[in-house]
This record gives sequence, C-alpha cells and structure tokens, in this order.
Amino acid sequence: MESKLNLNPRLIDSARSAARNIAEDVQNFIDKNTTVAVERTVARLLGVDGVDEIDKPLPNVLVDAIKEGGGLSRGAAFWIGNAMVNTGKNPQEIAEKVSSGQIQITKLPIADENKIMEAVYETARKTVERIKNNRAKRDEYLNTIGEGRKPYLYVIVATGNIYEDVLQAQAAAKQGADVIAVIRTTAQSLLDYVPYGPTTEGFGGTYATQENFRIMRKALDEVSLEEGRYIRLCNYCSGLCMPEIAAMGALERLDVMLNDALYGILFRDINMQRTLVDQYFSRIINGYAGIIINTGEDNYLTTADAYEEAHTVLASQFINEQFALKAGIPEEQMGLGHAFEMNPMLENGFLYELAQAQMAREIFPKAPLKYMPPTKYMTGNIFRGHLQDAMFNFISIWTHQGIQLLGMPTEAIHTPHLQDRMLSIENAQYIFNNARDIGNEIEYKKDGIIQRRAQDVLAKAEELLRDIEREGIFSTIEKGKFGGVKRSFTGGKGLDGVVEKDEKHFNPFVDLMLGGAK
Amino acid sequence: MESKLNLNPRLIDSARSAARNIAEDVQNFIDKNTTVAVERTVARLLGVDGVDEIDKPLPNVLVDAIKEGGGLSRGAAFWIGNAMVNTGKNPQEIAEKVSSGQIQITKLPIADENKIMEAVYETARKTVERIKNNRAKRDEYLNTIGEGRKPYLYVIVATGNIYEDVLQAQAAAKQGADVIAVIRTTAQSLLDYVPYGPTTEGFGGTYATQENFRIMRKALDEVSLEEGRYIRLCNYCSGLCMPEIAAMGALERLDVMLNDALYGILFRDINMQRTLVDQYFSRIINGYAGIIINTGEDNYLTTADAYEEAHTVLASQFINEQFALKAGIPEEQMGLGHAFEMNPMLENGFLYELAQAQMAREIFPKAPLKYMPPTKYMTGNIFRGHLQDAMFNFISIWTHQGIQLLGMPTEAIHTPHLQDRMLSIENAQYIFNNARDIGNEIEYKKDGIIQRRAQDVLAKAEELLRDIEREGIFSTIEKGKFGGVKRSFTGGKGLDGVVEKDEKHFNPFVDLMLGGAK
Amino acid sequence: MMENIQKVDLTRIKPYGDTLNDGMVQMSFTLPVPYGDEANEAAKQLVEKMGFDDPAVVFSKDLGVGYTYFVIYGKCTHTVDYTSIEVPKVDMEFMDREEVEEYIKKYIKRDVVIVGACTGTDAHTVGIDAIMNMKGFDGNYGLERYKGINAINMGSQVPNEELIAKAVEVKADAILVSQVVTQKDVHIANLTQLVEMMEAEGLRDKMILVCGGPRLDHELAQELGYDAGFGRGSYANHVATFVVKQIVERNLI
Amino acid sequence: MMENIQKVDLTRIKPYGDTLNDGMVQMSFTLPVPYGDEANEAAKQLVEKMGFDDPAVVFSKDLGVGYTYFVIYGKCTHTVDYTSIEVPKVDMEFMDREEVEEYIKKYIKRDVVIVGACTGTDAHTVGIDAIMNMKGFDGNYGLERYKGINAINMGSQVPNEELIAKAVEVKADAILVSQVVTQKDVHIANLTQLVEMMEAEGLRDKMILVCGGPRLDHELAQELGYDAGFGRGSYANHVATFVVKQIVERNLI
Ligand code: B12
Ligand code: B12
Ligand SMILES: Cc1ncc(COP(=O)(O)O)c(C=O)c1O
Ligand SMILES: Cc1ncc(COP(=O)(O)O)c(C=O)c1O
Repeated sequence: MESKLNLNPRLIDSARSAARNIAEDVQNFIDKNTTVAVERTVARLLGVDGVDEIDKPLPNVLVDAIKEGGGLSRGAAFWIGNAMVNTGKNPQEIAEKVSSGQIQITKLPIADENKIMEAVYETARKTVERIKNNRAKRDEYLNTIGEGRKPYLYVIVATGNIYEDVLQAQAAAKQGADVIAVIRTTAQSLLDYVPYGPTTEGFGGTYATQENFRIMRKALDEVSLEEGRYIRLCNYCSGLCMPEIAAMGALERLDVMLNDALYGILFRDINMQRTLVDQYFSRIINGYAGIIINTGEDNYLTTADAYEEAHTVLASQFINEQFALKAGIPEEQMGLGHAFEMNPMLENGFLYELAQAQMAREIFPKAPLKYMPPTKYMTGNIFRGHLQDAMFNFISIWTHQGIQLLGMPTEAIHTPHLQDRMLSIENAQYIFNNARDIGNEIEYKKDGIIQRRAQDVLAKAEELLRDIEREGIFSTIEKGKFGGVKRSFTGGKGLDGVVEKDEKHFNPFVDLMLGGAK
Repeated sequence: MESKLNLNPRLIDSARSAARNIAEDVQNFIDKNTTVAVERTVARLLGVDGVDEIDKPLPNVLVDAIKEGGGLSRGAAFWIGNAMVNTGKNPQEIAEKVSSGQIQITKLPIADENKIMEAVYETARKTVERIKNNRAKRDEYLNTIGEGRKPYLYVIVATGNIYEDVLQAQAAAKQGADVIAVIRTTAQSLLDYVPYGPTTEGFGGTYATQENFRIMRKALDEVSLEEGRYIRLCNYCSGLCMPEIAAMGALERLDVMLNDALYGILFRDINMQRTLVDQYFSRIINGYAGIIINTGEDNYLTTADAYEEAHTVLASQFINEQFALKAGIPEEQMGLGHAFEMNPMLENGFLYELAQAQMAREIFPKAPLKYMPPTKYMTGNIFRGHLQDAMFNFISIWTHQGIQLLGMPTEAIHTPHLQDRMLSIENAQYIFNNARDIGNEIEYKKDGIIQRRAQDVLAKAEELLRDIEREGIFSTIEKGKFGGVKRSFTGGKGLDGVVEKDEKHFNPFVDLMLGGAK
Repeated sequence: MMENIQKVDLTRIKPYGDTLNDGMVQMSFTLPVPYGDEANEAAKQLVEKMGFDDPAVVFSKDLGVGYTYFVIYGKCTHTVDYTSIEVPKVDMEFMDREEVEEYIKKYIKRDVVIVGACTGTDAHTVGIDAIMNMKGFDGNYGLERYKGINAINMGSQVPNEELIAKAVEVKADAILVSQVVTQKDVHIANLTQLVEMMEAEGLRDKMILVCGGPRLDHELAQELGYDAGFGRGSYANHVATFVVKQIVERNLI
Repeated sequence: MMENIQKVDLTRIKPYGDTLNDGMVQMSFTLPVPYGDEANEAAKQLVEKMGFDDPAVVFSKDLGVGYTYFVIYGKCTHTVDYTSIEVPKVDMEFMDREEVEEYIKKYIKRDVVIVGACTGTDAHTVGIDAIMNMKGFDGNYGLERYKGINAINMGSQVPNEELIAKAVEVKADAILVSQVVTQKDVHIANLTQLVEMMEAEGLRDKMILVCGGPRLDHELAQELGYDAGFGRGSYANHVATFVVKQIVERNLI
C-alpha cells in the first residue's frame, strides 16, 4: 500500500526495530520466571476446575499448596504429573484431594521423569485439541453463516447479571452488533483468583467466570444462527489472572480479548514483573485459540491529553505488536487499540483524529485495529454526544478500522441502557453505509495539516521508542517516562506471585501451542 | 480555481449560455407586461401604505381603482404622478382620497407629461435614497461590529406571533445564529395583497407585514450590538406579492430574501406570466437593496428523488443566475439553493451529496450558496435526525457553502422549538469548528465515484438546458418537462393581474435602480 | 435460560433501562427561568411531580434569553396494564392490488369512484399523491393504477366546499382527505368542518369518509366522525381494501 | 416590545416549546412489550399517567427482544413554583488561590493538612487529581500547589479504613472523598460507611469531611452526613475556600 500520508518508511522501520529490541530484552527476563497465575493456568488447562467449600477456586488451592511446599519453581505441570503417576488419578481428582488434605502434593515421591512427561502431555494434548476444535468451530461458523462487515460493531453489556446481560446482548445482536463485550465488574482485575459459576451481582459489570463465558457464548451462538451472522464474544484478559482468563476464553470459544502487555502495570498498579510474565503466556493461549486481542492504548488518553500524547499511543502499539509476535500472535489477530479522545472544541480536531487513524492503518496494515470512542469529553448532553460518536464512526469507515467500539450518547451518565446501544448501532450503520467507500475516494493534500500531523506523531513515537530502547522498559516505567505513570520494579500488586523458574521447570502448553501444533 | 472535480469547463459554458438564451427569450415577454403586484409595488415605493376600513391595503385600493378605470397599462406611477400634479397632494394622501371615493384617479385631467415625470421622480428618488441608506447602514454594521464566519448559520422562527418570534430570534442569535428567517404563515403566498401591521396569529409561520419586518429588524439590531455580530433578517419574496415584499424588505433593511424565478409557477401554481413579470421587478429591488436572494431549488427534491433529479437543481440554478443577472443582482448576492435530500439509507449517499455540493461550489464560485437541510427523510427519530443534520453540516464546511439553513432534529414533528434550534446551532458549530479546514486538505480521486457523480449531473443539466433553450421555458413547463410539474400558460393563480404595457408605461424604479444609481 | 431473570408482569409494565422495572426515562425540555442551580432544582421538582424517583439533571444549558434547557433522567413510578389495552384500528387483512381488483369485479361490479385532496391551507401533497397517483410510494402503486377504481386527486389547498362539490359531481363512493400541518390543531378544525358540511348536506351516510396524515390515526379519525384514519406507513392497498369492503358492508353498491 | 407576549408567572412555571406554557416535553424510553400499535398505546397511557396532555408517539422501534423504544412528545400539565425554590449549596464567595493562601497565613497560621482519595472499588482518579494534584484542571491549579496546604492524594480504590488511618496518622484537618461510579448506588453505601466509621471512632467532629463527583451535589452530601459536596465543574479553590473557612468557623485551628 502506498502511503497516503507520505510517511517515512525508514522512520517506521526504526520505530519497529526499537520496539523489537525492547521486547527482546524483556523476553530474557520473562523466560526465567513464572507466576502463580501462570501455574494456575497450567492447572486449569490440565483440567482443574471448581471451588472448595469456602469458594476458593481449586487451581488456587493447588498452586498455593505447591507454593507453600516450595515447589512452584518446578511448575505445576511437574507436580500434577507426578501426582498422576503416583495416584493414577486425573488432575481434577488430585486437586480435590489436595483441597481435602488427602494429598500433600509436594510431598509425594518423585516419579520417573518420562512417565511424568507422558502423563502430563497426554492430558495437555487433549486440552489443546479441544481449543483447536473451538477454533475450527468458529471458522466453520464464519464460513457457513458468515460475519458482519468491518469495521465490526462492538458494544458492551454491563448489567452485573449474566442473564440480564444475555438479554441485552441478544438485543444488540439483533440490532446489528458484531462483537459483544461483557464488561467485568469493578475491580475484578485486582482479584488474584477467578470467581466461579454463574453470577448475578456485579457493579458496573459482570464477573468474568468460565460459566458466564459459557452462558454468553451459547446465547450468542443462538442469536448468530437466527441472524445469520457470527457474533463474537469478548472479555477482559487483564489483571492478576491474565493467563487464566485466556485459558477460560480458549476453552469456551471467546473470540476477542482485551489483552495488553503494559496495561496492568500502568493503569492497575500491578507489579511489572508479574504482568510481563503473565502477559506472555496469556498471549500464547490467545494466539493459539485464534482470539483477536485488543490492546489498551485508549487508556493513555483518558488521563493524558489526546493531542499532546498521541505518540505514546503509537509507541505502545509498536511495543504490543512485538510482544504479541513473540507469543505467536499473527498480525491478523492484533487488534491494536487507539482512541478518538481529542477535545471536541479543538479547531480542526477532526483532521488530527483522521490523520492519526489513517496513520495507524498504514503502519499496521494487517491488524484489525480496535478504535475506541470518545469518552472523556462526553457530557450529559446526549445530543451532542451522539454527534461526537458520529464523527468517530465517520473516521472509522474512512480509514478502514477493524473493530469499532461504539460510543454511547449516555457515556457520561450510566452504563449503556438497551436503547442507548440501539441508537449507537444505528449511528454507526448509518454513517458506515452512507460513506462506505470514502476511504478509497479521498486523497490528502501534500504537506497539509493531515499529512504533517501524522508525520509528527510518528517522529515523536520513534524518538520515544529509541529512548526506551536505550533505557530498557523497566527503568523507563520506573522513571515515569511512559504514559506519565511511575511504577517501581518491586512495587504494585502481585509481586509475591512471581517465582524464578528452576532449570527443570516445564509448561507443556507453551511448547504445544507455540510449537507449530496448529 | 482549479476544478477538484475535473469538470469540463466547456460543458459549464454551454449550460450557462443555454440558460442565458432561455432568460433572454423570456425577458422580451417580461418587458412587454406589467402586473397588479408590480404596480402596487410602485405605489408602495412612492409612499402609499396603510389599509382602509375593511383592512384592504391602500396599494391594492389604488391599483384596483386604476385597473377598473382601465388605466393599468400606463402604470401606477403615471396616474399617481398625474394626481400629484393635479391635486398637489402626496401619493399617500391621494391613495386615501381614492379609498374614500374623493378622487377617481383615472378620471383626473391628464397633466403635462414632464411635470408628471418630475413629480414622480422626485418622490421616487427619495425612496431610492432611503433604500441606499439602508444598504449603507448594513455595510456600516458589517464594518464595525462584524459578522459570523461562513457558512452563515441560518435558522427559522415560526411561532405565528411576531413577538414570540422575537424572543426565539434573539435566543437563536445569542446561541450563534447568523441569519434569522421568519417563516410566513401557511398560504400567505396565495394572498394577492400584503397584510398590514403587527400580527400575532399565524399557522406554521407569521404573516409577512412591513410592521413585522420593522419589529424584527429592530430586535435583531439590538441583539447584533449585544453580541457584536450583525444578524441578518430573512423573509419570503415569493407568491402573488413578490415585488411588494421586496419593496417592504428594502425599506426595512431585510438582508436576505427567498426569491426564485420559477418557484411560484411550479410549487404554488401561480400563473407563469404573472410570476415571470413579478420576479423581474422584485429582483431589481433586491439587487439594489443589497439583499442576498435565496433561490428555491430545494423544492424540486421534496417531491422528486434527490439522486435521480439532481440535474434539475443545477439547471434551475443556471436559470436563476441568468434571471438574476438581468435584474442587476451581482453574483455575490446570489444565494443559489440546493439541498441535502438523498435517502440516508443509500450506500455512498454521502459521496454523492459531497460531489453535488462541491460541484455547485465550483460552478458558481462567487455565489453565497444556500444549502438546505434534510427534510424529506427526517423521521420522528430525533437522534438519527440529528446525525443526518451533522452529515449535512459536514459537507457544508467541506465545500465552503455560503448559507447553511440548519436542519432540526424535530423536522418531521413540529416547527422548531427553542431548544431544537439550540441543538442545531450546537451541531453546526461543533462540526464547522472541528473540521474547519477540511476542504483545503482533501483531494478527490481522479475518475472516482465523486468526480464521476459531479460530471454526470453536469452533463445531464447541460442537456436539459439545451432542451429548454430549444423549446422555450413556457412550453417546457407546459409539457411538464421541468421539475415534473405541468402548468399551462394561462392556468394557475393571478393571471388576471397581468396587463400588457402601453408604450408610454413607465416605472421610475426600474430606471433608478438598474440605471447605475448605486 | 431466561428463568434466571425476573419475568415481565404485563399487568404492571414500567420503562426499562438495564434492569426490569428500573423505570428509566430520558427527558428534555426548556423552562422559562434563568440558568443556574435554582433552575435545575425547578426541573427536578417538576419531574418529581410527574411521578419520577431520583430525577437527575444530567445536562442543562442557558438558552440565552433567561430560559434554560435540561436533559434529565428519572425513574418512572407509574405502571400500565398492557393486557387491558385495546387499540381501535383498521383491523382487517389488507388485500393487495390484484385482490382488490378481483374483489371489485366480483362483488361491486362497477367502477369505484374515489376523490382525494389535501384540504384547507395544507399544501403537502406528497402523502395523498403516495396513495392516489400511479407511481405510488415505496414500490406500492397508487389507486390510479387499480383496475376498477376511478381515482381523482384534486391536489393541494382544496377548500372543503370544492371537495364536496366534486364528490357530488362525480358520484364518489369515497372521499380521501390528507392533513399534514397540525400546528395549533388546524387539522382538527378543518377535518371537523368537512364532516359537519357533509352531514348538513345529508351526504355523510352515502359516502365513505377517510382521512390520513403523519399525525393522524384511526382512533382520532373515528372521534372526528370519519370511517377510518391512516397514519405513517400507509399504502394505497390499505385504504383500497377498507373502501371496497365498506362499500359492500354498508351496501353502497 | 415584550409587553406583547404573555409574561412568565414564576409561581407556576411550565415547560416551553414555542408558546408560553405549552408544556412541551420530549421523552424517550423502552417498554418491555413487543413493537406494535398496542405498545404505542401503552406508552401513551403511561405518559398520560405522568400528567401529560396530547402525548404523541413520534417514533417507535422494535429493539429485537420483544421490547420497544419510543420517542414521545407531550404537554406537561404540572407546574412548579420557582419563587419558593431554595437550593442548599456551598454558598460562599470562593477565594482564589492567592486569597486562600493569605487567609491561612492570617487566620490559621500553620499548614492545613488535607487527605484525599477515590475510595472503595472506584478507580476514577481524574476528578480527585483535578482537585489535588499540582497541575489541577482547566487552568486551575490543584491543592498541592497551594502554599500553606499539605495535600496528600492517596489515589484510587482506597478502602475507607486505610483512608481514616492515614488521616489520623497525618493529623488531617480535612478528608476529601471522590466517588464517580454510582451504579446500583454503590457510592451511597461507600460514603455512608465512611461517615459511620468516623463517628464510631469519634473522629467525625474533629475533621472536615467533603465529598465530590459528577453525580454528587451539596444536598446529597449533607444528607449523607458530609460537610459539603462538590459536583461537576468544581475547582481546587472552591474546596480550599470551604475547608479553610470551616477550620476557622468550627475552631479547628
Ligand atoms: C415535503 C414537505 C414540504 C413541501 C411540500 C411539497 C408537497 N408538494 O407536498 C413544501 C416545501 C412545499 C413544504 C411547505 C411547508 N411545510 Co412542510 N414539510 C415537508 C416534509 C419535509 C415532508 C412531508 C412529506 O412529503 N412526507 C412524505 C409523505 C409520503 O408522508 P405523509 O405525508 O406522512 O403521507 C403518508 C401517510 O401519512 C399517509 N397519508 C397521508 N395523507 C393521507 C391521506 C389518506 C386519505 C390516507 C389514506 C393516507 C394518507 O400515507 C402516506 C404514505 O404512507 C415535512 C417534514 C417531514 N419530514 O415529515 C414538512 C412539514 C410537514 N412541513 C411543515 C410546515 C409547517 C410547512 C409550511 C407550513 C411552512 C411554512 N410556513 O412555509 C409550508 C407550507 C405548506 C402548506 N401550505 O401547507 C411542518 C408541519 C408542522 C406541523 N406538524 O404542523 C413539517 C412537519 C416540518 C416542520 N417540522 O416544520 N413542506
Ligand atoms: C476516564 C474514565 C475511566 C478511566 C479512569 C482513569 C482514571 N485514572 O481515572 C478508566 C478507563 C480506567 C475507567 C474505568 C472504568 N469506568 Co470509567 N469513565 C471514565 C470517563 C470517560 C471520564 C471520567 C473523568 O475522568 N471525568 C473528568 C473528571 C475531571 O471529572 P469528575 O470525575 O466529574 O471530577 C470533577 C468533579 O466531579 C469534581 N470532583 C470529583 N471528585 C471530587 C472529589 C472532591 C473531594 C471534590 C471537592 C470534587 C470532586 O471535581 C472534578 C473537577 O471538576 C467517564 C465517562 C464520562 N465522560 O464522564 C467514565 C465512567 C465514569 N466510567 C464508568 C464505569 C462503569 C467504569 C468501569 C467501572 C467499567 C468497568 N466495569 O470496567 C471501569 C472501572 C473503574 C473502576 N474500578 O472504578 C461509568 C460510571 C457509570 C456510573 N454512573 O456508575 C462512566 C460514567 C462511563 C459509562 N457511561 O459507563 N473509566
Ligand atoms: C487492556 C485492558 N484490560 C482491561 C481493561 C478493563 O479494566 P479492568 O482492569 O478493571 O478489568 C481495560 C479497560 O480499558 C483495558 O484496556
Ligand atoms: C423561493 C421560495 N419562496 C417561498 C417559499 C415558502 O413557501 P410559500 O410559497 O408558502 O411562501 C419557499 C419554500 O421553500 C421557497 O423556496
């Protein structure tokens, strides 16, 4: 594709290579460590599920036991495998026995390593097979009943009650939505476990549980068939349980996951070591499951100014891209995020937004870019808000965005009501259809406001990335040089869940999922 | 200006020359005839005003008397002048005496022609001076307090009560409106007289009376000074009293007038001879008074399809342009009309609208184009309606329109409420500011959808104009070949008010206003 | 799956935002008082009087002449019994054009004469044209195209006298009136006048009288003394079905 | 000139569309009933119950799950007495930053300590940051920038216990709480809990307790037992003025 913005390809290459070096540097660290969340994920993927009598999830029970027994650096897979060989039970039964105190998992005799491997791999392969089948099932749906045109219409449901969410989701699908995101309840990202079962009580969102995933996926399959259009399901693969949620999503055929390499560090004050290790495994799973990840660059602009800080969004996209590649996520699954958050009162703000959206499109040509709506400058004036959303939709169709998170006129007031979603879908459908081919029809004046804006942002992002490359990402964040947020290497939540790996640590899923088993 | 649409300049020239010939052809007819409305206008401009005891306006009383006396073909000016010479009274006194039966105006002895001329011209010159002063006053306001940026924000008030209208108009001005149009009451255009005095009862609009003009102009002068922005006043110079309204507007410093050469014929079933003669004089007055005329091409699209019939709009603009030039209206005062009326559900409808608006801009580069909002496809869904208006505003700023008649979200429901106008102004202000310079930034793909659409419409319009040129406008309209409406040469309202002029007929104002007295 | 959420009680329905019976309603209006905290409070109090809980002024704006505009959300406390609702409507299976033509041929056996107009000061002909003209509307042909119907469209701004005179002249079976402008209830006055004139002349029972327009419905039409009323989204075949069936029912053959 | 139109009777104000007292209100809402004439009628009846004349359903749409959305206009029959309205508000002349600094120097003569946080599960720090951080908001510096004020911003998702503990530790004069998320009234529960905990620990009278957020106002704050509440459009100097004056008034110097 020829650049309509006259972007300097050498600058793009330079930025990308800086990001690659940044990610590479961190990868060395990642490869040496594991976390409780990663190990719980291994347990889940080996079949451990359910809760104990005080509602503590068995993956937590099991991994805590291993940790207390001092065995975490060898990995949960090893101990589960060892127990399987020792007891002849399956992982779920083992977890139950650990829970009831019948087994002390790190105290069992150590069996033959080959037998352990065999036991673990046999079970793991079945899970991987199941995930592969989910992926095939999705492809089959896409090939038979089809899907909506891009940009996909993405809306959220957030009632707190999974059954009420189902009603809202099905209504949205009938109105034309292509992706339904079930927003998580406030603060779930800071829980160091994943709640269990169907839930009906949440604030500003609904708990992410495997059962809730299942309920919603089933409801969406129903409506997909009715509408003759595959409706994607999205959830949040962030926070202290990043890889666990990925596993649950892979098992229940979610299609899209919010999943960012740095979000937890910057915006949830989760320890940086923890997040970076967790994100790697979560992304391996997402990648293998054919899930489109959505990165969280919009978050930079909820606190910082969208005009001043546009280059941080681009820099973060480059970094997310490189971390995703490392975890085996193809470009086609990289829903890199950005947002329409400029002050609506800015003269020519539309031109700047257009420049930035077009720039993202050209720099990441294959990515199904996830475009986030105006939120910060939305007010109680629902009428003007509806217009801001229209301008946002207009830029999206113009610049061929991939996934359009629809803005709601009531953004400043409440989580979306049934009719708010309808109005927003109608908004997007009108604009998309009415200006369908505008992107192919229009050229930008050479060295005009639009071209120069894009060139500027790219230049600044490249500079920032070169800076970070020199400094290293850990130190950059420690100094508050990225996203304006300062986080220390050993601060934040969840550091105690990070453990250095033993030489013999193993995780069958990294191997099976990255190893070309697709 | 280089054509962004790659329009063929030879086609434009050809269309324009066809329109010139069409107008020339009709001008021969116009020059031979006068009408009751024209003569009443002469009476008004000579100072006749007020009503008789049954509320019949004195200009009507006077001209009816002349007509009954068989003297209309010599023109009201002659008879008034003759009466002035005979009685030493001024025109108003004469009219009153005619009304009370004290004078039989066509029965007075015929005085010396030079004296008559002298008497009439002396009075006429004073009126012309007053109008010139109004124009100077407007210029002074524009030079001192300034005006809004183009596109001007044009809104309507239509309460039926002139005082309530004032409240609404002042509110609109404070909210940012640049032009206030006082909509006329339903069916005033079919009255063969102009009501008198301030009025408080109208349906869907307020009577156009000279006193109402004065009240509103005064209120707008007030708010202009407060806001530091000259607010223009607009009314309707159409219907059976076209030139009279023009005279009233010129006397009361209106700034903008709806004024179309063909509108009355096609959309109000007014006889074509009557309309064409009337429009000529009305335009001479508007031109001289510095009033921007707004032509009514939007009306074609309220009944016909906007995609199919776009070329009739362009053809009518060419015709209106030529008729306006004949009446001495400079291009800078030609608010040629067009409208955003395509079905919002049309794929790429935005591109077609954009093409057409850009085309109008290029073909009439100096005209302050009047752009009319979506009305036909507005529904009770005020939210979607607000978006349609936003897209309309977007095209306007993009293509540098001159006067933007703001669409209302409640278009399909009621005449605008106070807050509807506010929301619409806010809509336009947001879009205009946010995309201010987009028109200078964007180029259209060669031979793309946009360029081809504009080229197509131009080609069809040229063809239609060549057709009309061959056929003559009268016969074209008789055959229903224009705007899809059939009207006969002798049908419609007001034909009995058309009179062939005597050789000695004279109208001092045509002479004074067209004769370079500016 | 839906057994897990509360069921709608149709005898007591309430507005729905995101939870059953939350009562959520959006409102906007202007009050003739100056912008400020007192204005917001006045708006809230007004909304409380309407029977809303928790009114929230989410936006307010100075309209520039001492008036203030509000956007408000509140929770409606009223309920409606949906099960007891009955809407007067032209309740019949509408035939399509061919069926109407067939019906005329079979049961009426002569041309049906229909006169239509947009009356009074109203000049909005698009609606009546949509019903009567050849071309019709939205892909549905108009009455002129129907075999067995003689449709006479008098156009716009037709005085009621002229309409009646024409109907008498052509021995119309039905009169169709369109009214689009409703400001200050001008349509009510005008529609009422027509009925009264027809009654005075003893014509009312002899003809089928139908009105239509975007702000009209069957209920209002009947209140005003019409046989039927047609609102937005009406097509020629609807009114044609109604007219031909009435002719047979009322034995106006 | 305005003597020619009816005057507003401030003891009986009504919504205004284009004629005084026309009562015009726009509404939109969803009912849990299927799209159709009966749904429109139900909506109309509901609006009548609210006290509206002439309700007109100008738009309705099937939401796809047996629910229907409406846009309605109606004429409100209620009135409000504007002259009797009194709004509880932080009714003082706000000093600007320099004046506050001066005031502290003159009357308090020591550093004022203010602890702030966004509490409970709420993570929206932009509002409290706008009040407390150096940078401030909309060109108005935050409390950190004030000479004579020691401002401690604890950030987001701070449990009430921690907030109180910190306030005690630093001997705070005032506590500022921000609450943005209001879904299912989570802010009410959380704000109430803080007051109760402070009362239980005998701290309530010793500190000035202020809350803020886009859906809060002074009235609600007072109901919940706070000294003041600040809504949208608040700046650091507002709350600073309030706090320093209270310190002097309540003799907490
Ligand atoms: C087009 C239009 C015009 C055109 C009319 C051209 C023409 N030849 O008809 C022009 C530009 C001339 C015009 C002028 C005016 N208009 Co106008 N116009 C409209 C507009 C944009 C669309 C109306 C339309 O064509 N609808 C499409 C048709 C197909 O729909 P319909 O009429 O509802 O008809 C359907 C049904 O109702 C039904 N139906 C209708 N009649 C009948 C009859 C029978 C017997 C049956 C069975 C069915 C039936 O079947 C039809 C097909 O489904 C509306 C706004 C809007 N978007 O609705 C304003 C609108 C109707 N106009 C309005 C006004 C006020 C005027 C003016 C009075 C303004 C003025 N003071 O100058 C003038 C004067 C006209 C006059 N004397 O009446 C107002 C009316 C407000 C009100 N509720 O009172 C509206 C709502 C705009 C507004 N918001 O101000 N207008
Ligand atoms: C930015 C934002 C976020 C950012 C927050 C970043 C951050 N560090 O703060 C992110 C993306 C993280 C976020 C997340 C969520 N958000 Co949020 N968010 C917003 C948004 C867009 C803007 C809020 C904002 O920054 N306003 C600007 C500030 C300056 O205004 P302010 O807070 O009103 O503060 C002013 C005054 O109120 C006052 N003030 C405020 N506090 C105080 C305190 C004192 C003492 C004083 C004196 C004054 C004062 O002074 C300030 C300056 O004038 C709003 C929508 C909107 N446009 O309002 C939604 C919104 C607030 N979020 C919402 C929700 C539901 C969430 C989530 C819970 C969603 C989810 N389930 O994931 C999450 C979780 C967050 C959590 N745990 O609380 C809802 C709340 C709905 C409701 N009424 O309950 C909103 C309204 C969006 C929506 N329609 O759904 N959000
Ligand atoms: C990547 C990512 N994860 C998660 C979230 C949701 O927030 P929480 O961390 O509360 O789950 C967001 C919000 O924008 C996000 O961008
Ligand atoms: C040129 C012109 N004159 C007048 C009118 C207004 O209608 P009426 O003829 O009822 O005054 C219009 C309406 O669009 C118009 O375009």
